[in-house]
Parts: sequence; C-alpha cells; structure tokens
Amino acid sequence: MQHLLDVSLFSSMIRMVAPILLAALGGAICSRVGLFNVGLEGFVLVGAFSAIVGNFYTGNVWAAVLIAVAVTMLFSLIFAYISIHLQANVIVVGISFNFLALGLTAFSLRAIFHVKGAFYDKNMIGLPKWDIPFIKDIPVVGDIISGHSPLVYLAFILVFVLQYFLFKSVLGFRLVAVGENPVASKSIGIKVNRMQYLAVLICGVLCGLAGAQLSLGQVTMFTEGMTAGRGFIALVATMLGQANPIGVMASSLLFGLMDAFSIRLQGFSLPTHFTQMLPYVVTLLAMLFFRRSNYLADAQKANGSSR
Amino acid sequence: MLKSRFPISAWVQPLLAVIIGLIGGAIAISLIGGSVIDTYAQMWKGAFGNFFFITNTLTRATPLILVGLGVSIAFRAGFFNMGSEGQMILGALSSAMIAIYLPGPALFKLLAAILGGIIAGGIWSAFAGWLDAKFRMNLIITTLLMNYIAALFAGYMVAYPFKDKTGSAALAQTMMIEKGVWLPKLFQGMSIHGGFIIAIALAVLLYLFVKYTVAGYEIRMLGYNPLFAGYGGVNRGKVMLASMFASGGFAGLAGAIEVLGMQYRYTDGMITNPGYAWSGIMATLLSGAHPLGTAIAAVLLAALQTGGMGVERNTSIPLEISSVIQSLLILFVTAKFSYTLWKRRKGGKGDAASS
Amino acid sequence: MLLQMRQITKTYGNLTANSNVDFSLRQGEIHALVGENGAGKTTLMRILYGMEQPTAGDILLNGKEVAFSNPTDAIRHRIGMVHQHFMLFPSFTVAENIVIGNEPKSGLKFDRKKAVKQVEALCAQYRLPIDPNKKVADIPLGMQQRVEILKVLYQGADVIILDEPTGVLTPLEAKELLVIMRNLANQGKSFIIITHKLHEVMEIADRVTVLRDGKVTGELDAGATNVEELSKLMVGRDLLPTNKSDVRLGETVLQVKDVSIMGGKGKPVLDKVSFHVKAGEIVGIAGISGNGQSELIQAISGLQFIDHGEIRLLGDNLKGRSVREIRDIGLSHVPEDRYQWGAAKEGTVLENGTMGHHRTTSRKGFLQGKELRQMVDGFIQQFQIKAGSQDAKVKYLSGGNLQKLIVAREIAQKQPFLIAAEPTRGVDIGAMELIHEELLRKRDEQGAILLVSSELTEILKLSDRIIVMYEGRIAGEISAENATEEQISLWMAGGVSHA
Amino acid sequence: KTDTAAPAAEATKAATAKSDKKVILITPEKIGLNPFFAQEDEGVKKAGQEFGITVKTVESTDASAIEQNLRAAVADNYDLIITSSFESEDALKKVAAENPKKSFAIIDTVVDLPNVRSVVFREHEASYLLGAAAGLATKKNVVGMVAALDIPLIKKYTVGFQEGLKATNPNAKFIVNYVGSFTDPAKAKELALTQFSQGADFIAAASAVGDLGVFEAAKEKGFFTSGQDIDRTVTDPQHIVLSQLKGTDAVAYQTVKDFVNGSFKFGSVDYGLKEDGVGLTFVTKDSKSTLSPFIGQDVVTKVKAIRDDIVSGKVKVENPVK
Ligand SMILES: Nc1ncnc2c1ncn2[C@@H]1O[C@H](COP(=O)(O)OP(=O)(O)OP(=O)(O)O)[C@@H](O)[C@H]1O
Ligand SMILES: Nc1ncnc2c1ncn2[C@@H]1O[C@H](COP(=O)(O)OP(=O)(O)OP(=O)(O)O)[C@@H](O)[C@H]1O
Ligand SMILES: [Mg+2]
Ligand SMILES: [Mg+2]
Repeated sequence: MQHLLDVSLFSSMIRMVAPILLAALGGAICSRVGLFNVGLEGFVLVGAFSAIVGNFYTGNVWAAVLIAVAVTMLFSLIFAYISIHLQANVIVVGISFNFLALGLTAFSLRAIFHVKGAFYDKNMIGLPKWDIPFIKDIPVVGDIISGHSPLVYLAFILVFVLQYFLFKSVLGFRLVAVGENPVASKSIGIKVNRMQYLAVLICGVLCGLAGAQLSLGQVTMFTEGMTAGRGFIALVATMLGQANPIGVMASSLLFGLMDAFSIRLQGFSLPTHFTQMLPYVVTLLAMLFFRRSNYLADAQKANGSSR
Repeated sequence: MLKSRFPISAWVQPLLAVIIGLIGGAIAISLIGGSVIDTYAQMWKGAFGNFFFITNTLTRATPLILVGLGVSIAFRAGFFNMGSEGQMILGALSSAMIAIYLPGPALFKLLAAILGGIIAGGIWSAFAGWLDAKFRMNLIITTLLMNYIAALFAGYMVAYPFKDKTGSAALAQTMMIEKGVWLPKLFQGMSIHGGFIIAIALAVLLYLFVKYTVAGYEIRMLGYNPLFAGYGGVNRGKVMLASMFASGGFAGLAGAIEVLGMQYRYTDGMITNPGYAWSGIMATLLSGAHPLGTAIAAVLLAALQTGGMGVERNTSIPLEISSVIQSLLILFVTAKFSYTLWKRRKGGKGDAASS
Repeated sequence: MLLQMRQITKTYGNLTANSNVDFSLRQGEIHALVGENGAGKTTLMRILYGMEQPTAGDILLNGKEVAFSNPTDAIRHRIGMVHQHFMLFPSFTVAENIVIGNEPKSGLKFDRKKAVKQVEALCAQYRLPIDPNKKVADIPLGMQQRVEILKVLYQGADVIILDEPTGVLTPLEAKELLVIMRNLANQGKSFIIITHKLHEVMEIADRVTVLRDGKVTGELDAGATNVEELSKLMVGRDLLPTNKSDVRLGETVLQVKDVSIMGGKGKPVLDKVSFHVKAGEIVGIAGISGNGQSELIQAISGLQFIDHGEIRLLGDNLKGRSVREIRDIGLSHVPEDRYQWGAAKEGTVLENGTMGHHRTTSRKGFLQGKELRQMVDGFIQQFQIKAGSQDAKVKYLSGGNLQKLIVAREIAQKQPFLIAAEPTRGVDIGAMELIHEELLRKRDEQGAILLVSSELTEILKLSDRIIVMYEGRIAGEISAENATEEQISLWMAGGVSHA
Repeated sequence: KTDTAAPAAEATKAATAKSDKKVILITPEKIGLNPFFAQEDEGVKKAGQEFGITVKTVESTDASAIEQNLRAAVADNYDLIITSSFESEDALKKVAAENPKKSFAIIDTVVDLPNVRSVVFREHEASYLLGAAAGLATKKNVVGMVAALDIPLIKKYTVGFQEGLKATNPNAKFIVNYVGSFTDPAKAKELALTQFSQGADFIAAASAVGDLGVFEAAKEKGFFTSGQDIDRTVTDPQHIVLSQLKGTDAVAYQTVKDFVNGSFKFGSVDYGLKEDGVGLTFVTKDSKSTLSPFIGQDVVTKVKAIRDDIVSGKVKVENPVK
C-alpha cells in the first residue's frame, strides 16, 4: 500500500500528461473558433514522427523540435484548407486525418529509415532533463517538479500564455469572437476564415510540440501508432475543460493522475481491466462538476433572435 | 431558385470530389513510383472486380451501414453519438453470450441473440442520453469515454469468466457459436450473409420513417431547433432517450450481426481494430445523415477498404500507401469543390443570416 | 449628393431581389426605405454595406465610384449598419461589443480599461448613456439596440443604416431612438432607416424611397406625402380600415389564478398574476418587454414551470401538463421570437408550416403529405407569403414572410385559444392588416385570444380588454372603450393603478 | 512485394531443383508492429531465394481481412498458403475446410484439418527459464515485468516467468504491469520506471513495441532487462542482459523447404526447448554480445541445468493458456 502514492507517481503523471495537455490546448483553440478537431491524434503522430526525422538528420534536438512544429503546421494547414475553404465536414476531415497520419508515418518510416514498426538509433539524443535550481532541492516537491524535459515545462507555461492570449490580447479576443458569433464577426469585418486558419495553425504548433515530447521527451524513438489514443484523451480534456486553457489543464491533470493511479492499482487483486477503467470512470464523474451549459442556452445562441 | 441550384451541386460536387480525390491519390502513387493506372485497376478489382469481390465489399459495408444508420438517427435529432464503438462492442458481446448460453431451439437463439445485441447497445447509448438529460453531461464526451469502458469490460469478460477454453485458448474470445445459430450465408463460399439484407432493409425503413412518419418529423425538428420542437409539443427528454436508444440499438445490431454472420464468436478487439465505428460515423457525415445516402457512403467506404486490400495483394504498393490513398479520397469527397468554385465565380460571399 | 446607388440589380438564382434600383442619400438627411416584406430592402442595404455583391449596378460615394467586397471596405468608407437581426456577442460586455474590430491596445494587449473609457466618452458625446461593463446578454433589447448604434458610431460612421431598428423596441424606446437620430443628423450624420411603421417615417424622415418587388415605386419628400399614399405605393392598393364588431362573450377559456414564478435573483418574475380570457374576446397584454410577459406566455403554453398558482384551460388544470397535452386541450400559439421558438431555419417552408398539424394530419403515425402540402399552399396563398417554393429553406425567407407563415400555421390549428405574441413584428402594413383581420375573425368565431404586444396601437386597435404588466405584476386592467393611451402608458411606466 | 529469386546467381547452391511452385504468406496483422511476423516474412523470403520459387507476403489490416486474403490466395492458385497466429485460426478453419485440395500451414497455433500443417511453440518453457534466471540474478529480490495486455496469450509469458522465478527464488517479489496497448513505448517506459522505483533491479519486457521503452528506461536508470523473440542483447548488452527466443524464421523457412522438397507433412508440429524452437540467450544459444556480470556464468550454468530438466521431463511447465 505504501506504493499507492509516492513521488514517482506524481512525477510520472506530469511527464505522461504533457503531450496530452499540449494537444488538448490545441484542440481548445480550434474549438474556440468553432472547429471540433478530432484529428488531434493524427497531428500528434505526425509531430512525433517528424521530430525523430529531424533529430536523426540534424543531430540537434532543438532543430528536431522546430522541424516537428513546422511539419505539423504544414499538416494543419491542409486540414484548415479542406475544412475551412473547401467546407468539408470538419469531423470527417479529422477522422480521415487520423488515418492519413497513421499511413503516412508508417510509409515514411519505411521510405526514410527502411524499417517497419519502429525506429530508434543509439546515437540519437532525446530532450534533456532540466533540473530547476532551488526547487530541485525541496524534498518531495523537487522530485516531482524538477527533472523534466523542457517541453513539459513549456506545456504548463503555454497554459498561461494561451489563457492570456485568449482573454487578454486583441487577437485572442477576436478569435473568441469568431467562435462566439461568426456572423456578427463577419459583419464588423473580422476575417473569419483568417481567424480559423490561425487557430488551426496554433493547434498544429501545439500538436507538433506534443509529438516531439512524446518521441523525444518521453522516449527517444518513433513507433507506429505510438500516440496510442492520447489524441482522443486530449479531445475529452478539451471538452471537459470547456476550451478554457486552465480548465483543460485541470482535466488533463485529473486524467493523468487517475491513469498513474490505475497503474498502482494493478496487482491489488482487482482485474487489470477494471483498474484501467478508472481514469475514464473518474473523468465521467468529474463531468458532474464541469457541466455543460443548458441546451436551451445553446439553442438560443444557435438560432439568434428575431427583432 | 433554390431548387434549380440544388441538383447541379448535388451531382457535380461529389463527382468532382471523387475526380480530385483520385488525382490526389495518383500523385501519392506516382511519388512512390507505382503505376497509377495499375493501382487504380487493382483497387477497382479488389472492390468490384467480380461477383466475389462485390460481395466482399458489401459484407464489409454491412456493419458500416448499420452503425451509420444509428449515428444518423441521433444526428437527425441533434445529438452527436460518438459511442458507436462501445455500443457495438456490447451488442456483439451480448449476442455472442446469448447465442452460446441460452437454451432453446436454434432459430429462437438467433432471434434472441439479435434482440439482445440491440438492447445491449441501446441501453448503453440511452444511458449516455440519460446522463445528458438528467445531469447535463456533454454527450460527445460521455459517449467517447464510455467506448473505453465498454471495450475494457468486454475484454475482461472474454479474458476471464467467459473465455474460450477449447482449442488453443490463447485469444481472449468466447466459445464458437454452434452452427445452427449462424446467420445464413447468401451464397456458397462467399462471405456475404443475411446481415446485409437486414442492413439494406433497415436503411430503407429508416428513410421512410424519418421522411414520412410523425415521429420522424419530430426527430428532424428537434435536430433543427430544440426550442421550436419543444414549442410544438415535442418532448426533448423522451425523444432523446428514444433516439439514443435506437442509435445505440443499431450499433448493437451491427455488433450482433458481425458476430452471428461473420466471426461466430466475440473476440477481443474484433470491433475496435477494423475501425467500424469511425467508418460508420464518416458514412453518416458524408451523406448528411440521410439513411439511403448513409448506406451508399458506407458501401463507398467499404469499397475503398477492400480495394485497398486488392492493391496490397496485387501490386508492389505498400499497405501503408493504400491507406493513405483511402484517406485522401475520403478527404476530398467531403470537400465542397463545385460549391466553392461556383461561389468564387459568382463573387458572392457566404450565406450569412438573411432576413 | 453624398451617396448614390445606381441601377442596382441583385439576383439569387432566378429570384430577383433588387431590380435596377436607384437610391440616393444627402449629407445630414434621414432617408426612410419602406416596402413590403421581401421587397428587397435588406438586400439593398447589405449591398451597400459590402455583405453582398450586386449582380449589376454601381455605388458612388461623394461622386466617386466605390466597390465594397466586404464590410471592412464599407466601414473604411465610413458606412455603418445596424442589422435587422442583432449582430452582438451576448457573452461579451457592452464595451467589448462596441470596440470590437478596432480595439484600443497597449502592445498586443486588449486594453479593456481604455475601451470602457472610450465607450463612456462616446456615450457622453452622443448622450446615449449605457453601462459599458454589463454583459450584453443581461441588458434589455432597447439597450442592445443602443449598443449597435454606439458600435457604428465608434467605427466612425457618417452614413448609418438602420434595418428595422424599432421592431423590438417599446414605444418609449422607439421614441427615444428617433430623437437620438435627429440629434445625430443635426450633427452631420446621415441615416438610412428601414421600417414598416409609417408613422415613424412621417415623424422622422426627410425623404422616403418605396420599394415593391425589388423595384423603386416612388421617391418622395416626407413633407409632401402621407401614410395613405405611402402604403398605396408599397402595397399597390388602398388599405381598408378594419372594422370591429361587437363582443359576444362566451364561457371562460383561460383562467390564470395567483400565478407566481420566482426569478433567479430572489425577485419574482411573475407575482400573483390573475386574469381570464373568455371565448369571443381578445385580451391584450401591454407592457414594456421584460416585465413578465414572456414568462407568462411560456407558463401558459407549458414551456415553463410555475412556482405558485393555477392555470386552467377550458377547465383543465395545466399543472404538470406537457406542451403537447396543452396543445391537445386547445392551445395555439404565435411565439414572440420567430427564430428561437417559432421556426427551424434549416427546415423547409413545408416542414415549418407542418408543426402542430403533424399529429392531427396523420394516419397511423404517418404524415399525410398531400394534405399538408395543400394546407401550406393555402397559407402561402392566403397570406401572400413570398417563398421560392415549399421546399425552400426558411432561412432564406425575409423576416416578415416567415412571420406570416407562423401566424397562418397557428390560426389554422383552429383551437379555441390562441396566444398571439407580437403577431405583426416585422411585417409590412399590408400583411399587418391581413393578420389583424384574421385575429378579429377568429374572435368573431368565438375564439379566445390573448394578444401580447409591445405596440400600443395594435393593442388598442384589437383588444376588447387590456391588461398592463409591470415588473411581473398586473399594473392595471381596463376595457377597450375606456382605454386611453395616456392611462396605459402610465401603468406601463409603473405608475400607481387607480382601477 | 513479390520476390522472385534470381536463379542464375543461386544456381550453384541449387541442390534442389528449381521449382515453379508459388507460396504465399498471409500475416494476420501489419508486419510493422511485431517482430514475430517480420521473422516469418524473412524466413519465407529466404526460402524463396534459396529454392528459386515465387514467394509473396500479404499483410492483413484486420481480422475480417484475413479471411478475404485467404480466399483471394486460393483464387489466385497459390500452392502453399501459410498464415499464422490465433487470429487466423477461425478464418483458416473455414477456408481450408472449403478447399480440401489446397495445402495450408499455420504457425503458432493448431488448426486440426487434414490439409493443414500446424506449428506451435511452447513459449512458456522459455519464459520459465527467463524467470528462473531473473530469480537467480536479482540482488534486490524484486523483479518486474512490463506486459502488453491482460489477455490469455500474454499469460504464456507472465505466468511462465512467474513460475520460473518462484522455482529459483521463492522470496522474490514479482510486479507485473500492463501497458494496455501493443504500440505504446512511452507508457511502457513509465511502467518500467515505476517498477524500478519500487525496487526492481530486473524488469523483463513483454510489451511488443513497448519493449523499446523498457530498454530505454533500463539504460537511463541502470537496471537490467530482457527482450523477446530475437536476440535483443546485441543492441545494449550492458542493460539488455537476456533475450527470450522464438525461432519463427527457422520454422517458416523449414515449412517452405519441406514443401519444396516434398517432405511436407500435414498435422501438428510442436516446438519447445527440446526441439530448439524456443530458448534463451546464453542458455540455449550463444550471443554475439558478452554476458553481463549481473547474470554471470554461474546463473547460466544453473539455468542450463533447469533447461535439461525440462527437456528430460523432470520439470514440467504447464501451458498457462490451457
Ligand atoms: N490557401 C490559403 N492559405 C492560407 N490563407 C488563406 C488561404 N486562402 C485564403 N486565406 C486567407 O483567408 C482569408 C479569408 O478568405 P476568403 O477571402 O475566402 O474569406 P472572406 O469571405 O473574404 O472572409 P470574411 O468574409 O470572413 O472576411 C483571406 O484573406 C486569406 O488571407
Ligand atoms: N441569401 C439569399 N438567398 C436567396 N434568397 C434570398 C437571400 N436573401 C434574401 N433573399 C430573398 O430576397 C428577397 C428580398 O429579401 P430582403 O431580405 O431584402 O427583404 P426585405 O425587404 O428586407 O423584407 P423584410 O421587410 O421582411 O425584412 C426575399 O424574397 C428573400 O427571400
Ligand atoms: Mg434580408
Ligand atoms: Mg429586411
């Protein structure tokens, strides 16, 4: 029992949550402009793959992160073009993007590295682990908070950056406005399309970072389908946090904590299947507190008013 | 004037989309040095090459049609049911268990197994609806999360208490259902089975239901504007529970039919791995939740998959690329090319609220 | 001439919304644009504001040809528009709604404090007081209208287009708005106002342009014309005064007793309201909107629970009854907000016309498609609804035409009791006459009607008995013969009842 | 995908006559995810090269595709159709029964039909050896295992391992954690780290692609680990100190060879320690890498004795999935 809650549980949770949090923030920005992005899983996978390609060819982990971000942005631009300009159903586009990413990365793995399934290289160096001065010396807290990859810290910093961006900056204000009422936004000359492009591109950046954290921070390798459903968990965190960066962080952490906790519960005579359910069940229960707005209000918003 | 515009975009648009999708795929193929014509020929052959392959495609389309129909009911009523996977899993599991353990004559077992699948899927789905109606829990999240719970639960059931202990016993699966309880195959030596007939019949029935019945009308209006429906005397809570039950029931039926017509047992992962639920959701969205359109879109998606298998078998194009071509095709099929081009030409802007 | 629109034509498919329209505006004038529903007024103004591109024709500003491909272009040329439907962000504050698009910044930051200051200054300058920190969702419609005007002024517009600005305003609010417009015009702003209320035109406009079926049928100086001439130009025929026959009261149809509904803030939104409606009479409920009328309507029609009291329809207690049951007992209902409650925008004309008839016009659970089609055809004929076809989506209908469809649908339910809330909101005078006649006919056929309207003239014209609501209570009740505009206005403003 | 051998180059080798037989391997999953299938593919290809016959590999996307691919292979007139794993069992049963004239083979499970040759492995015997070695080598008496999924198949690894561990070190604590996926190295790594923090000094990897994550954790934290299927010690002999072996490639190769030579027999063939179909590095097969001092020659000797006991039948390792 002493192993149920310990330092490594929390520090593992923070690491595991980082890619989910980054992707969920991306999802939140998209949902702020009215695009429900179910393609997060694919975006992150592309990010993870391009990070490894970048690392292998440049030998520089920072260049690799940049390449991951750039490639995922490019990918997200296609997403934006098809769903905004060609007005395709955004959910269909998202689902197809997940398949596309899976096929494309598996194929490129073969084309670039001539391997199937997984690529790793002994000479490849992953993201460094940063010790934070002072904090690292605090007994328990230090062990939990210190010693993660820079992208983990970036993820948590970005929560507040995005919170500021959305609710304090001019651009963020317009972005939120577009999601709130696109017709009204258009009527005062806000480029709705441009805002949506911007949001999807930001999402691309965030998912690129999420992928890089996964393939260079958590481990230093790429394997087919290594996102293993994290994109969908991110989607849930996006919605549960009501597309609010801090809310998204809270729900990601809740999920991460329960996930880490469920690992500890394995082997305590409960069947594994049930311990693995824990994070999902707890997230469901958490929805009792994060309720969505009344459908009446939604409907009123959707139908406008006749004067 | 709206009338005259509709048929143009209704025909030009998907046609153009398919053409552009094929061009996109062709670029992908030539990039890896494959023969475009050969690849597409193999794709066509794999999907519709001869009677055998056509029935193969229709077999694969069967669960997609049913799941798609289910999603479309909820969608029509304004609810986005992302839980088809979990509903399908529970439907498959329950029907396998009923078919194996229920005593009685074979036909009775078969009917009970089908019904059991519908009810299991329906209840799981209606539960999510109830959570929404009662506790205002976002349906998209609950249905998504409940997929994981259903998959893990079913995984446990077949890995432990109801595991098949005959044979090699290495897979998490139920025992095989006795032969009498199988859904009949339509043709000797082909995989297509009675489930396909059921799926097509239901697509037609659902089309008639949505278009011509009072309940169908109420569902549509609820989907358009819940306030309007409420004002007209439609009880949102009731319609929500009913449509979510029906929606999950269709998914459950899809699972049951996959068990009774194809696999003859429930195996862990048999629903999740082929991605039936996601394809079904896509079929619905591609067709704008039109029941007959959903069936057609499902066949199209299935054809892309079986065609992809043909490409895999008969060309040197790697498997991964055929899935890339598939997703490219789907991407472009959904895009509204002609409409956008039409708009551009006209120089007109979006259809902002007009008064 | 400040602005000229020359030979503007706009077609949607094979429907011509504007046909060779000439329109001009002088510096500092108030120019009214009038016409029947669907005549093409909004379309013309959307073209001017860059939201639509004309199929043919051109626009001259200060004699120079201009082309607006989107609202930004128009705003840059100092043209602003207040739309027929609010273009506001309900969850944002007043200040945010006003400055959006041209926000004060410090660096990348949206300087909300400065925004509030600027809005306060703007309010002071034009004498349009408003609390900039309130959420738009929490302020009354009249105030929302003011936000729209302030927004346009903030953008620096010199030409201000107002599309049916008084449609939802109370008479008092409407009067205020007209005063504001005149003040601004005196300060050099120019106005184009679209309205169906011809008395407003006579009161405020310098010039009038009349549209019918997308064509200009007249351009007149307001001083040289009158309501009759205008309405003839609009409708193409003379309007006959409506005659009201004597009341023949039947039994009590609706009985409302001590009904209370608690509001969110501890203050009741309905406070012990009691009244009744008998067969063969029209009871008018007057009052500034937001004084409990909406809640009352919703309570009667089963869309809202009541905390206290009792409502009986034809003797049946409505407590715990669903909307459907209440409709089956004998209710039909023209809702106050046609887009929120009255229609499904994505639905077709046929689908929207079917609501409420779908259960009665059915056999064994199947809709009787043919009969429904005939019925809706009847609505279109009788109310001259301009709709491409029965299969056209309702979102493409002009506001007034949709309103007519809803009224037609509800009257055709042939129920003993009808709630008619703002039945003529946004409809042209011709259609208004028609709707009024239909309501009176229903009354004469021993129907019971509860008329809720913010138009005092409408209340006075149609009602047999008038109830005035103020802050959730009945401030006064008076019979039509004894009613005076002054008395009712006093009650509406919260004056003490001496009835 | 079609690899036709260049007969000229191979002519010297060709003791066996060039044959016009066509052999197809149908994997039940994509090869990428599983070294097991990759080895089959290699084995079949090698045989194709050597004997100058047409061989082809087709990957299936999911369970329902297996049956379709089998049927298509029958239609395309392949002489020998090889498939593998439990997932193909049902499909093969149907297709083989319907085509009694065709020859089939299935690797890693049994299909009891007259025209099917089945090859199975007794992995649990190798797992037992691995567990025994871990029990002997551990210094902290805590041993871990990161497994893929909690499904019967994996029990061959977890249970066999545990039995072996108990046999040599009854006091050792055994921690198993499941990743919940075959393709999640990040989570597998976290699980290994967790087990390490719980005191394990040897953590066996049995999580398919996830194994790579476990290896990485071992390298980072300095604990010891082991691989699966092929000799993984070569990548990092300092930390990956053992590897459980499964001779899939040899079996696939042998199957094709028998077929070409005409020595092909239907029925079931069983490969365990005795037949050298499964094994453990250093114990049953030498490795290119040097033995880690953590294991030490002493342990290897003791485990070799256990192997002999299993081969001789003195120690019986139950198949946990029966
Ligand atoms: N392919 C593209 N890639 C990137 N950005 C694009 C692309 N196409 C368009 N955009 C950007 O999107 C903006 C809006 O495009 P478009 O002209 O179609 O919309 P609009 O209807 O004018 O916008 P709105 O009416 O919302 O102001 C353009 O100004 C352009 O900057
Ligand atoms: N986007 C559109 N697509 C098709 N038809 C349209 C569109 N917008 C307007 N119309 C049609 O153009 C005609 C003119 O509409 P408009 O909104 O200009 O009328 P209006 O004079 O403003 O009427 P109201 O007084 O009812 O507001 C109507 O018949 C309407 O149905
Ligand atoms: Mg209009
Ligand atoms: Mg208008």
